[in-house]
Amino acid sequence: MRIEVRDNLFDPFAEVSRYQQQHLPAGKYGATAVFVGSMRDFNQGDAVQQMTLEHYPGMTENYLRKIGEEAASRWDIIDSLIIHRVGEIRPDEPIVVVAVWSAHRGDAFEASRYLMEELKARAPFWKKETLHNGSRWVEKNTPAS
Amino acid sequence: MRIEVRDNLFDPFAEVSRYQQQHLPAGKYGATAVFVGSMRDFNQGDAVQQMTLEHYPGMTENYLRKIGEEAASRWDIIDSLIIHRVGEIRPDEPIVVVAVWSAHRGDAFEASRYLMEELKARAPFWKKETLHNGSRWVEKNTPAS
Amino acid sequence: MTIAVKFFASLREQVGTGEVELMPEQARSVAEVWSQATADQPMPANTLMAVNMDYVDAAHPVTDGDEVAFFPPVTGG
Amino acid sequence: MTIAVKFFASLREQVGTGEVELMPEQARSVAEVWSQATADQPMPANTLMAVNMDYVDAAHPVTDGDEVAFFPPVTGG
Repeated sequence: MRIEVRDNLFDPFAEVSRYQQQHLPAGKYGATAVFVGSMRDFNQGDAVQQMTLEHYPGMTENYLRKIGEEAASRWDIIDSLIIHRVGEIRPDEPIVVVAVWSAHRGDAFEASRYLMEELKARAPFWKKETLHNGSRWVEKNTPAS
Repeated sequence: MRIEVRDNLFDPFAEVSRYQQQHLPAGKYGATAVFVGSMRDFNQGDAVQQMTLEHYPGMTENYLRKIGEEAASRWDIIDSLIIHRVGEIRPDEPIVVVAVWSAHRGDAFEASRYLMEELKARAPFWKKETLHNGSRWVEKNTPAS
Repeated sequence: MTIAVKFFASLREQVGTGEVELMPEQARSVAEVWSQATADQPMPANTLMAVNMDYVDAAHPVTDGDEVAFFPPVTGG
Repeated sequence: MTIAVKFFASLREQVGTGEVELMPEQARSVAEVWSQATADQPMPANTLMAVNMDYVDAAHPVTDGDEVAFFPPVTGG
Protein backbone atom coordinates (compact mmCIF):
# COMPACT_ATOMS: atom_id res chain seq x y z
CA MET A 1 0.00 0.00 0.00
CA ARG A 2 1.26 3.45 -0.87
CA ILE A 3 -0.28 6.72 0.34
CA GLU A 4 0.94 10.02 -1.05
CA VAL A 5 -0.03 13.66 -0.73
CA ARG A 6 1.52 15.72 -3.54
CA ASP A 7 1.75 19.41 -4.19
CA ASN A 8 2.60 19.08 -7.87
CA LEU A 9 0.88 17.89 -11.03
CA PHE A 10 0.95 14.14 -11.65
CA ASP A 11 -0.21 11.77 -14.40
CA PRO A 12 -2.56 9.33 -12.66
CA PHE A 13 -2.41 6.58 -15.27
CA ALA A 14 1.39 6.73 -15.51
CA GLU A 15 1.57 6.55 -11.70
CA VAL A 16 -0.69 3.50 -11.55
CA SER A 17 1.23 1.82 -14.35
CA ARG A 18 4.59 2.50 -12.70
CA TYR A 19 3.44 1.36 -9.28
CA GLN A 20 2.06 -1.83 -10.81
CA GLN A 21 5.32 -2.61 -12.59
CA GLN A 22 7.41 -1.93 -9.50
CA HIS A 23 5.28 -3.49 -6.77
CA LEU A 24 2.76 -6.00 -8.06
CA PRO A 25 3.63 -9.69 -8.44
CA ALA A 26 3.27 -10.55 -12.13
CA GLY A 27 0.42 -12.93 -12.91
CA LYS A 28 -1.18 -12.79 -9.45
CA TYR A 29 -3.69 -9.98 -9.88
CA GLY A 30 -6.59 -10.49 -12.27
CA ALA A 31 -8.40 -7.24 -11.52
CA THR A 32 -7.30 -3.62 -11.22
CA ALA A 33 -9.86 -0.94 -10.40
CA VAL A 34 -8.77 2.68 -10.74
CA PHE A 35 -10.62 5.86 -9.98
CA VAL A 36 -9.41 9.33 -10.92
CA GLY A 37 -11.04 12.49 -9.62
CA SER A 38 -10.28 15.55 -11.78
CA MET A 39 -10.95 19.22 -11.46
CA ARG A 40 -13.95 20.43 -13.43
CA ASP A 41 -14.12 23.98 -14.78
CA PHE A 42 -17.61 24.43 -13.36
CA ASN A 43 -19.34 23.75 -10.04
CA GLN A 44 -22.81 24.61 -8.79
CA GLY A 45 -23.48 26.48 -12.02
CA ASP A 46 -20.39 28.69 -11.83
CA ALA A 47 -17.22 28.71 -13.92
CA VAL A 48 -14.23 27.82 -11.73
CA GLN A 49 -10.85 29.20 -12.76
CA GLN A 50 -8.64 27.61 -10.14
CA MET A 51 -8.85 25.66 -6.92
CA THR A 52 -6.72 25.56 -3.80
CA LEU A 53 -6.64 22.32 -1.85
CA GLU A 54 -5.71 22.64 1.80
CA HIS A 55 -5.02 19.65 4.03
CA TYR A 56 -4.02 18.78 7.58
CA PRO A 57 -0.48 17.39 7.24
CA GLY A 58 -0.10 14.25 9.30
CA MET A 59 -3.78 13.62 9.96
CA THR A 60 -4.46 13.38 6.22
CA GLU A 61 -1.84 10.68 5.71
CA ASN A 62 -2.99 8.88 8.88
CA TYR A 63 -6.56 8.71 7.64
CA LEU A 64 -5.65 7.69 4.11
CA ARG A 65 -3.60 4.85 5.61
CA LYS A 66 -6.39 3.92 8.01
CA ILE A 67 -8.90 3.81 5.16
CA GLY A 68 -6.49 1.71 3.08
CA GLU A 69 -6.06 -0.73 5.96
CA GLU A 70 -9.81 -0.96 6.45
CA ALA A 71 -10.26 -1.81 2.77
CA ALA A 72 -7.52 -4.45 3.00
CA SER A 73 -9.24 -6.04 5.98
CA ARG A 74 -12.69 -6.08 4.36
CA TRP A 75 -11.80 -7.28 0.86
CA ASP A 76 -9.32 -9.71 -0.58
CA ILE A 77 -6.92 -7.25 -2.16
CA ILE A 78 -3.26 -7.57 -3.13
CA ASP A 79 -2.20 -3.93 -3.04
CA SER A 80 -3.52 -0.39 -3.25
CA LEU A 81 -2.34 3.09 -4.11
CA ILE A 82 -3.74 6.50 -3.19
CA ILE A 83 -2.29 9.78 -4.43
CA HIS A 84 -4.00 13.07 -3.55
CA ARG A 85 -3.05 16.50 -4.76
CA VAL A 86 -2.86 19.62 -2.57
CA GLY A 87 -2.08 23.27 -3.30
CA GLU A 88 -3.13 25.18 -6.39
CA ILE A 89 -4.91 23.21 -9.08
CA ARG A 90 -6.23 24.17 -12.50
CA PRO A 91 -9.21 22.77 -14.39
CA ASP A 92 -8.68 19.34 -15.98
CA GLU A 93 -5.84 18.45 -13.59
CA PRO A 94 -6.15 15.27 -11.53
CA ILE A 95 -6.98 15.69 -7.84
CA VAL A 96 -6.93 12.10 -6.67
CA VAL A 97 -6.15 8.63 -7.96
CA VAL A 98 -7.09 5.44 -6.17
CA ALA A 99 -6.05 2.00 -7.46
CA VAL A 100 -6.76 -1.45 -6.08
CA TRP A 101 -5.30 -4.73 -7.30
CA SER A 102 -7.01 -8.03 -6.50
CA ALA A 103 -7.28 -11.58 -7.80
CA HIS A 104 -10.99 -10.97 -8.47
CA ARG A 105 -13.01 -8.09 -9.86
CA GLY A 106 -15.64 -7.90 -7.11
CA ASP A 107 -13.02 -7.14 -4.48
CA ALA A 108 -11.23 -4.61 -6.68
CA PHE A 109 -14.42 -2.74 -7.60
CA GLU A 110 -15.81 -2.64 -4.09
CA ALA A 111 -12.56 -1.74 -2.36
CA SER A 112 -11.84 1.11 -4.78
CA ARG A 113 -15.31 2.51 -4.24
CA TYR A 114 -14.88 2.21 -0.48
CA LEU A 115 -11.54 4.03 -0.59
CA MET A 116 -13.05 6.94 -2.50
CA GLU A 117 -16.19 7.26 -0.38
CA GLU A 118 -14.24 7.09 2.88
CA LEU A 119 -11.59 9.47 1.58
CA LYS A 120 -14.27 12.00 0.70
CA ALA A 121 -16.02 11.53 4.05
CA ARG A 122 -13.05 11.45 6.43
CA ALA A 123 -9.72 12.60 4.97
CA PRO A 124 -9.04 16.22 6.00
CA PHE A 125 -8.84 18.09 2.71
CA TRP A 126 -10.67 21.32 1.87
CA LYS A 127 -11.31 22.91 -1.51
CA LYS A 128 -11.46 26.61 -2.16
CA GLU A 129 -12.65 27.67 -5.59
CA THR A 130 -11.54 30.79 -7.42
CA LEU A 131 -14.36 32.26 -9.49
CA HIS A 132 -14.19 35.33 -11.75
CA ASN A 133 -15.53 37.50 -8.93
CA GLY A 134 -13.78 36.09 -5.88
CA SER A 135 -13.33 32.80 -4.10
CA ARG A 136 -15.41 30.46 -1.96
CA TRP A 137 -14.89 27.36 0.16
CA VAL A 138 -16.66 24.26 -1.08
CA GLU A 139 -19.04 23.55 1.80
CA LYS A 140 -19.64 19.87 1.33
CA ASN A 141 -18.96 17.05 -1.05
CA THR A 142 -21.51 15.68 -3.46
CA PRO A 143 -23.20 12.50 -2.21
CA ALA A 144 -22.05 9.11 -3.46
CA SER A 145 -24.63 8.86 -6.22
CA MET B 1 -17.70 5.65 -27.12
CA ARG B 2 -15.03 3.41 -28.57
CA ILE B 3 -15.22 -0.38 -28.77
CA GLU B 4 -12.20 -2.40 -29.86
CA VAL B 5 -11.28 -6.05 -30.16
CA ARG B 6 -7.51 -6.46 -30.47
CA ASP B 7 -5.29 -9.41 -31.25
CA ASN B 8 -2.09 -7.82 -29.96
CA LEU B 9 -0.69 -6.73 -26.61
CA PHE B 10 -1.77 -3.28 -25.41
CA ASP B 11 -0.98 -1.03 -22.44
CA PRO B 12 -4.37 -0.36 -20.81
CA PHE B 13 -3.34 2.75 -18.89
CA ALA B 14 -1.62 4.31 -21.89
CA GLU B 15 -4.74 3.58 -23.97
CA VAL B 16 -7.04 5.22 -21.44
CA SER B 17 -4.74 8.21 -21.13
CA ARG B 18 -4.47 8.65 -24.90
CA TYR B 19 -8.21 8.27 -25.44
CA GLN B 20 -8.86 10.84 -22.73
CA GLN B 21 -6.48 13.36 -24.27
CA GLN B 22 -7.90 12.89 -27.74
CA HIS B 23 -11.62 12.64 -27.03
CA LEU B 24 -12.63 14.07 -23.68
CA PRO B 25 -13.56 17.74 -23.26
CA ALA B 26 -11.05 19.26 -20.82
CA GLY B 27 -12.53 20.32 -17.50
CA LYS B 28 -15.92 18.64 -18.03
CA TYR B 29 -15.33 15.23 -16.46
CA GLY B 30 -14.71 15.03 -12.72
CA ALA B 31 -14.64 11.24 -12.46
CA THR B 32 -12.92 8.50 -14.43
CA ALA B 33 -13.44 4.87 -13.44
CA VAL B 34 -11.19 2.28 -15.06
CA PHE B 35 -11.17 -1.48 -14.75
CA VAL B 36 -8.44 -3.73 -16.13
CA GLY B 37 -8.77 -7.50 -16.25
CA SER B 38 -5.41 -9.26 -16.53
CA MET B 39 -4.35 -12.85 -17.08
CA ARG B 40 -3.40 -14.66 -13.89
CA ASP B 41 -0.85 -17.48 -13.94
CA PHE B 42 -3.18 -19.72 -11.93
CA ASN B 43 -6.86 -20.71 -12.08
CA GLN B 44 -8.86 -23.27 -10.11
CA GLY B 45 -5.66 -24.33 -8.36
CA ASP B 46 -3.67 -24.99 -11.54
CA ALA B 47 -0.73 -23.12 -13.05
CA VAL B 48 -1.73 -21.63 -16.40
CA GLN B 49 1.00 -21.11 -18.98
CA GLN B 50 -0.96 -19.44 -21.72
CA MET B 51 -4.49 -18.64 -22.75
CA THR B 52 -6.26 -18.45 -26.09
CA LEU B 53 -9.21 -16.11 -26.36
CA GLU B 54 -11.69 -16.90 -29.10
CA HIS B 55 -14.53 -14.60 -30.07
CA TYR B 56 -17.42 -14.29 -32.52
CA PRO B 57 -16.35 -11.49 -34.85
CA GLY B 58 -19.23 -9.12 -35.46
CA MET B 59 -21.46 -10.32 -32.64
CA THR B 60 -18.78 -9.46 -30.08
CA GLU B 61 -18.50 -5.87 -31.27
CA ASN B 62 -22.30 -5.59 -31.54
CA TYR B 63 -22.76 -6.65 -27.94
CA LEU B 64 -19.96 -4.47 -26.59
CA ARG B 65 -21.60 -1.53 -28.33
CA LYS B 66 -25.04 -2.51 -27.07
CA ILE B 67 -23.73 -2.77 -23.50
CA GLY B 68 -22.00 0.60 -23.86
CA GLU B 69 -25.22 2.18 -25.10
CA GLU B 70 -27.19 0.65 -22.24
CA ALA B 71 -24.71 2.13 -19.74
CA ALA B 72 -24.98 5.54 -21.43
CA SER B 73 -28.75 5.44 -21.16
CA ARG B 74 -28.78 4.40 -17.50
CA TRP B 75 -26.09 6.70 -16.12
CA ASP B 76 -25.00 10.25 -16.78
CA ILE B 77 -21.71 9.53 -18.53
CA ILE B 78 -19.66 11.62 -20.92
CA ASP B 79 -17.76 8.90 -22.75
CA SER B 80 -16.59 5.29 -22.46
CA LEU B 81 -13.93 3.00 -23.87
CA ILE B 82 -13.79 -0.80 -24.05
CA ILE B 83 -10.79 -2.70 -25.43
CA HIS B 84 -10.77 -6.52 -25.29
CA ARG B 85 -7.94 -8.77 -26.33
CA VAL B 86 -8.31 -11.97 -28.39
CA GLY B 87 -5.82 -14.60 -29.57
CA GLU B 88 -2.89 -15.93 -27.58
CA ILE B 89 -2.26 -14.29 -24.21
CA ARG B 90 0.44 -14.84 -21.62
CA PRO B 91 0.22 -14.42 -17.84
CA ASP B 92 0.23 -10.82 -16.60
CA GLU B 93 -0.97 -9.44 -19.92
CA PRO B 94 -4.14 -7.33 -19.95
CA ILE B 95 -7.29 -8.98 -21.31
CA VAL B 96 -9.77 -6.15 -21.05
CA VAL B 97 -9.90 -2.48 -20.13
CA VAL B 98 -13.09 -0.55 -19.50
CA ALA B 99 -13.10 3.20 -18.80
CA VAL B 100 -15.98 5.54 -18.08
CA TRP B 101 -15.84 9.33 -17.82
CA SER B 102 -18.53 11.26 -16.00
CA ALA B 103 -19.11 14.54 -14.21
CA HIS B 104 -19.75 12.59 -10.98
CA ARG B 105 -18.16 9.59 -9.35
CA GLY B 106 -21.34 7.60 -8.66
CA ASP B 107 -22.16 7.39 -12.35
CA ALA B 108 -18.58 6.53 -13.32
CA PHE B 109 -18.26 3.76 -10.71
CA GLU B 110 -21.63 2.20 -11.42
CA ALA B 111 -21.40 2.39 -15.19
CA SER B 112 -17.91 0.82 -15.24
CA ARG B 113 -19.10 -2.02 -13.05
CA TYR B 114 -22.14 -2.52 -15.28
CA LEU B 115 -19.97 -2.64 -18.41
CA MET B 116 -17.75 -5.33 -16.91
CA GLU B 117 -20.57 -7.49 -15.55
CA GLU B 118 -22.54 -7.32 -18.78
CA LEU B 119 -19.43 -7.92 -20.87
CA LYS B 120 -18.68 -11.05 -18.86
CA ALA B 121 -22.29 -12.22 -19.04
CA ARG B 122 -23.13 -11.50 -22.68
CA ALA B 123 -20.16 -10.70 -24.94
CA PRO B 124 -19.19 -13.81 -26.93
CA PHE B 125 -15.61 -14.53 -25.85
CA TRP B 126 -14.26 -17.90 -24.75
CA LYS B 127 -11.06 -18.69 -22.87
CA LYS B 128 -8.97 -21.82 -23.35
CA GLU B 129 -6.19 -22.36 -20.84
CA THR B 130 -2.93 -24.13 -21.58
CA LEU B 131 -1.71 -26.11 -18.56
CA HIS B 132 1.50 -28.12 -18.31
CA ASN B 133 -0.38 -31.29 -19.22
CA GLY B 134 -2.78 -30.07 -21.88
CA SER B 135 -5.48 -27.48 -22.36
CA ARG B 136 -9.03 -26.87 -21.19
CA TRP B 137 -11.88 -24.51 -21.94
CA VAL B 138 -12.90 -22.28 -19.06
CA GLU B 139 -16.47 -23.41 -18.45
CA LYS B 140 -17.89 -20.35 -16.76
CA ASN B 141 -16.90 -16.99 -15.40
CA THR B 142 -16.51 -16.31 -11.70
CA PRO B 143 -19.55 -14.58 -10.17
CA ALA B 144 -19.53 -10.83 -9.63
CA SER B 145 -18.41 -11.00 -6.01
CA MET C 1 -29.27 -18.54 -50.55
CA THR C 2 -28.41 -20.70 -47.59
CA ILE C 3 -28.41 -20.71 -43.81
CA ALA C 4 -24.89 -20.24 -42.40
CA VAL C 5 -24.31 -22.24 -39.21
CA LYS C 6 -21.41 -21.48 -36.87
CA PHE C 7 -20.02 -23.28 -33.85
CA PHE C 8 -17.59 -21.71 -31.38
CA ALA C 9 -15.11 -22.77 -28.71
CA SER C 10 -15.76 -26.18 -27.07
CA LEU C 11 -18.86 -26.72 -29.22
CA ARG C 12 -16.81 -26.22 -32.37
CA GLU C 13 -14.40 -28.91 -31.19
CA GLN C 14 -17.22 -31.20 -30.09
CA VAL C 15 -19.20 -30.88 -33.33
CA GLY C 16 -15.98 -31.14 -35.31
CA THR C 17 -16.49 -28.10 -37.52
CA GLY C 18 -16.68 -24.34 -37.16
CA GLU C 19 -19.07 -23.63 -39.99
CA VAL C 20 -21.55 -25.47 -42.18
CA GLU C 21 -24.26 -24.39 -44.59
CA LEU C 22 -27.81 -25.65 -44.78
CA MET C 23 -30.41 -25.20 -47.47
CA PRO C 24 -33.30 -23.08 -46.16
CA GLU C 25 -35.80 -25.93 -46.59
CA GLN C 26 -33.77 -28.11 -44.18
CA ALA C 27 -34.67 -26.20 -41.00
CA ARG C 28 -37.37 -23.81 -39.85
CA SER C 29 -36.14 -23.25 -36.28
CA VAL C 30 -32.84 -22.95 -34.46
CA ALA C 31 -33.45 -26.37 -32.89
CA GLU C 32 -33.87 -27.89 -36.35
CA VAL C 33 -30.70 -26.15 -37.54
CA TRP C 34 -28.81 -27.83 -34.71
CA SER C 35 -30.21 -31.27 -35.55
CA GLN C 36 -29.47 -30.97 -39.26
CA ALA C 37 -26.02 -29.45 -38.83
CA THR C 38 -24.82 -31.91 -36.18
CA ALA C 39 -26.47 -35.08 -37.49
CA ASP C 40 -28.72 -35.18 -34.41
CA GLN C 41 -26.00 -34.91 -31.77
CA PRO C 42 -27.49 -34.09 -28.37
CA MET C 43 -27.27 -30.36 -27.58
CA PRO C 44 -25.45 -29.60 -24.32
CA ALA C 45 -27.85 -28.09 -21.79
CA ASN C 46 -26.04 -24.78 -21.44
CA THR C 47 -25.68 -24.10 -25.18
CA LEU C 48 -26.27 -20.50 -26.23
CA MET C 49 -27.81 -19.66 -29.60
CA ALA C 50 -27.82 -16.58 -31.80
CA VAL C 51 -29.54 -15.68 -35.04
CA ASN C 52 -27.91 -12.87 -37.00
CA MET C 53 -25.74 -12.12 -33.95
CA ASP C 54 -28.57 -11.70 -31.44
CA TYR C 55 -29.30 -14.14 -28.66
CA VAL C 56 -32.41 -16.27 -29.26
CA ASP C 57 -33.92 -19.49 -27.91
CA ALA C 58 -34.15 -22.86 -29.66
CA ALA C 59 -37.70 -22.21 -30.89
CA HIS C 60 -36.66 -19.08 -32.81
CA PRO C 61 -37.54 -19.34 -36.53
CA VAL C 62 -34.82 -19.22 -39.18
CA THR C 63 -35.15 -18.08 -42.75
CA ASP C 64 -33.10 -17.99 -45.89
CA GLY C 65 -29.90 -15.98 -45.46
CA ASP C 66 -29.81 -16.20 -41.67
CA GLU C 67 -26.59 -16.78 -39.74
CA VAL C 68 -27.19 -19.18 -36.85
CA ALA C 69 -24.55 -19.69 -34.14
CA PHE C 70 -24.14 -22.15 -31.28
CA PHE C 71 -21.68 -21.71 -28.44
CA PRO C 72 -21.01 -22.51 -24.78
CA PRO C 73 -21.38 -19.99 -21.91
CA VAL C 74 -19.19 -16.96 -22.57
CA THR C 75 -16.03 -16.44 -20.52
CA GLY C 76 -14.49 -13.13 -21.57
CA GLY C 77 -13.32 -10.23 -19.48
CA MET D 1 4.30 21.91 27.72
CA THR D 2 1.29 23.39 26.01
CA ILE D 3 -1.81 22.47 24.04
CA ALA D 4 -1.40 23.22 20.34
CA VAL D 5 -4.62 24.39 18.70
CA LYS D 6 -5.07 24.41 14.93
CA PHE D 7 -7.78 25.79 12.66
CA PHE D 8 -8.17 24.85 9.02
CA ALA D 9 -9.84 26.18 5.89
CA SER D 10 -12.90 28.44 6.41
CA LEU D 11 -12.58 28.11 10.22
CA ARG D 12 -9.00 29.36 10.05
CA GLU D 13 -10.19 32.43 8.14
CA GLN D 14 -13.15 32.94 10.46
CA VAL D 15 -11.13 32.63 13.68
CA GLY D 16 -8.39 34.72 12.14
CA THR D 17 -5.47 32.43 12.94
CA GLY D 18 -4.23 28.99 11.94
CA GLU D 19 -2.54 28.05 15.19
CA VAL D 20 -2.52 29.14 18.82
CA GLU D 21 -1.13 27.64 22.01
CA LEU D 22 -2.91 27.23 25.32
CA MET D 23 -1.54 26.41 28.73
CA PRO D 24 -2.81 23.01 29.88
CA GLU D 25 -4.66 24.52 32.85
CA GLN D 26 -6.76 26.67 30.50
CA ALA D 27 -8.87 23.82 29.10
CA ARG D 28 -9.84 20.28 30.06
CA SER D 29 -12.05 19.46 27.08
CA VAL D 30 -12.13 20.16 23.37
CA ALA D 31 -15.11 22.48 23.93
CA GLU D 32 -13.10 24.47 26.45
CA VAL D 33 -10.16 24.62 24.03
CA TRP D 34 -12.45 26.19 21.44
CA SER D 35 -13.78 28.79 23.90
CA GLN D 36 -10.34 29.75 25.15
CA ALA D 37 -8.69 29.81 21.73
CA THR D 38 -11.44 31.80 19.98
CA ALA D 39 -12.39 34.18 22.84
CA ASP D 40 -15.80 32.52 23.06
CA GLN D 41 -16.78 32.80 19.42
CA PRO D 42 -19.79 30.59 18.65
CA MET D 43 -18.75 27.27 17.14
CA PRO D 44 -20.38 26.57 13.75
CA ALA D 45 -22.74 23.59 14.00
CA ASN D 46 -20.89 21.40 11.50
CA THR D 47 -17.40 21.91 13.00
CA LEU D 48 -15.23 18.79 13.10
CA MET D 49 -12.72 18.24 15.91
CA ALA D 50 -9.60 16.13 16.27
CA VAL D 51 -7.24 15.42 19.14
CA ASN D 52 -3.83 14.17 18.11
CA MET D 53 -5.12 13.68 14.58
CA ASP D 54 -8.08 11.48 15.48
CA TYR D 55 -11.70 12.57 15.23
CA VAL D 56 -13.33 13.23 18.63
CA ASP D 57 -16.39 15.04 19.96
CA ALA D 58 -16.49 18.29 21.92
CA ALA D 59 -16.60 16.52 25.29
CA HIS D 60 -13.30 14.75 24.65
CA PRO D 61 -10.69 15.51 27.35
CA VAL D 62 -7.44 17.24 26.49
CA THR D 63 -4.16 17.02 28.32
CA ASP D 64 -0.75 18.61 28.25
CA GLY D 65 1.00 18.12 24.94
CA ASP D 66 -2.16 17.41 22.94
CA GLU D 67 -2.74 18.79 19.48
CA VAL D 68 -6.36 19.91 19.04
CA ALA D 69 -7.75 20.81 15.63
CA PHE D 70 -10.99 22.39 14.41
CA PHE D 71 -12.14 22.35 10.82
CA PRO D 72 -15.24 22.42 8.58
CA PRO D 73 -16.65 19.37 6.75
CA VAL D 74 -13.96 17.85 4.54
CA THR D 75 -14.20 18.23 0.76
CA GLY D 76 -11.33 16.28 -0.78
CA GLY D 77 -11.33 13.71 -3.56
